[in-house]
Amino acid sequence: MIEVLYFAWLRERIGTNRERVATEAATVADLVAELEARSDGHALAFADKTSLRVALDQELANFAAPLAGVREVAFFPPMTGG
Amino acid sequence: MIEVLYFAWLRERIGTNRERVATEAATVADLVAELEARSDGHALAFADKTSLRVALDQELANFAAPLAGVREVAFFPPMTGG
Amino acid sequence: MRLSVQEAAFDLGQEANRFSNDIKGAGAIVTFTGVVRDNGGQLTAMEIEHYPGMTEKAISEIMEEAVARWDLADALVIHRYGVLRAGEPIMMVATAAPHRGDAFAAAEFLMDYLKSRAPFWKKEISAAGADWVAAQESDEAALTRW
Amino acid sequence: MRLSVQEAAFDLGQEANRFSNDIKGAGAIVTFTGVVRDNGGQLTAMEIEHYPGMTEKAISEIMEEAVARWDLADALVIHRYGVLRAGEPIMMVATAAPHRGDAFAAAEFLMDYLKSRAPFWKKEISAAGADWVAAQESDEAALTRW
Repeated sequence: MIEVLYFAWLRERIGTNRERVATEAATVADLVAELEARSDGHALAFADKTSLRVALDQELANFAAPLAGVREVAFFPPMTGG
Repeated sequence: MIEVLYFAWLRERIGTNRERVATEAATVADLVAELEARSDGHALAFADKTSLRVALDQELANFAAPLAGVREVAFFPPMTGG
Repeated sequence: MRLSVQEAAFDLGQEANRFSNDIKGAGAIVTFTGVVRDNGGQLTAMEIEHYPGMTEKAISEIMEEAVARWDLADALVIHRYGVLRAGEPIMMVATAAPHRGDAFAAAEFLMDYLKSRAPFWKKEISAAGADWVAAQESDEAALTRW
Repeated sequence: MRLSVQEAAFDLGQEANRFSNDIKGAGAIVTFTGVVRDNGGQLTAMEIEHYPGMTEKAISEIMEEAVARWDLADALVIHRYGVLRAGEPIMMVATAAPHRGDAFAAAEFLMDYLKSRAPFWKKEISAAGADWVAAQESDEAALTRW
């Protein structure tokens, strides 16, 4: 089981800020393919992958990164702090 | 008559912060030559010309600058503000 | 070194004085403060979302890198989340160093990394509606200079 | 825009707040404060001499150039003269701008020019005696980047 978190407009499109997902996905990209199939909201949230960022256990990563051992995956748009 | 001002260690070496000077000097360099002859303190103050700065009527200038129309000449070491 | 991720408002002057009193004889103190712009009176409020846990981790790493790269006596980062009104401070960075070059460079470095690497997202709320602030390409590009 | 050449001490926090309250929605505020270093406990005091009249003129010109070169909402320069103790603020620059890049660049520009073009001279007084601070070649060199 992996804890999946959503922030900003991903959260709004998906309609929740977190969900527990049972998955055998090997990489972030594999997980995204599974999540996209969950609902229209998910599909919309993940539609434009160039505007997505991912963090694995609170460290920035990329879509090719392996998920082995990862407990928390977060998806969000480019950050706008400061 | 020109008002001549001294600051920082020039002032200390010369022993005064200002003096009125009757001069026909055409340029700053000519004036410096006259001032150097005034006292040992003046000679010491003007000994190292690379470490001297000059302002004419409160604007930075160089030693070749003409003195025509100038009322106030100030000599000082490189500035150390900030 | 101090980091605070907080919902509460803070006072620029108080924080600047507190920071400056803590460092003794550092010579140079730089502060940067980000303020909610009112966009010509259009903006009602700004809402800032963040990723608790990762936020503190990401900013701490950025601060450690700044301390490793420049000769700093101290550094401070305060960043708010929640609902902010126009004119309120959003965040603040302060650096203290023996020399001004280090203090300026470290403050700009911290700002550039906070903009694009700390997990905050801003939403602007106006009479016309609410919009997520889009990331600026120039903010991402700013990282290449370090 | 405000310039103050003064003997009296000033409070960094108060001045930062006053500056920040005057500008509405500028987005980015940078302050630089120079503090008398104690040089490891050796320094008793610092004495700053200046050239009344030229000081105000030179700094005003520098500020006008900053305002012409960058998109600024406001700028502030405070510089003290007279006898200062270790730990006291010597001077302060503040800039406010819509964007952080302008605020940082203008503040650094003002500092670089104040260092080498404003008629101030510092004397360090310690138990060992009194010495005029020598100008740094690096300060003169810093001007070439603008």
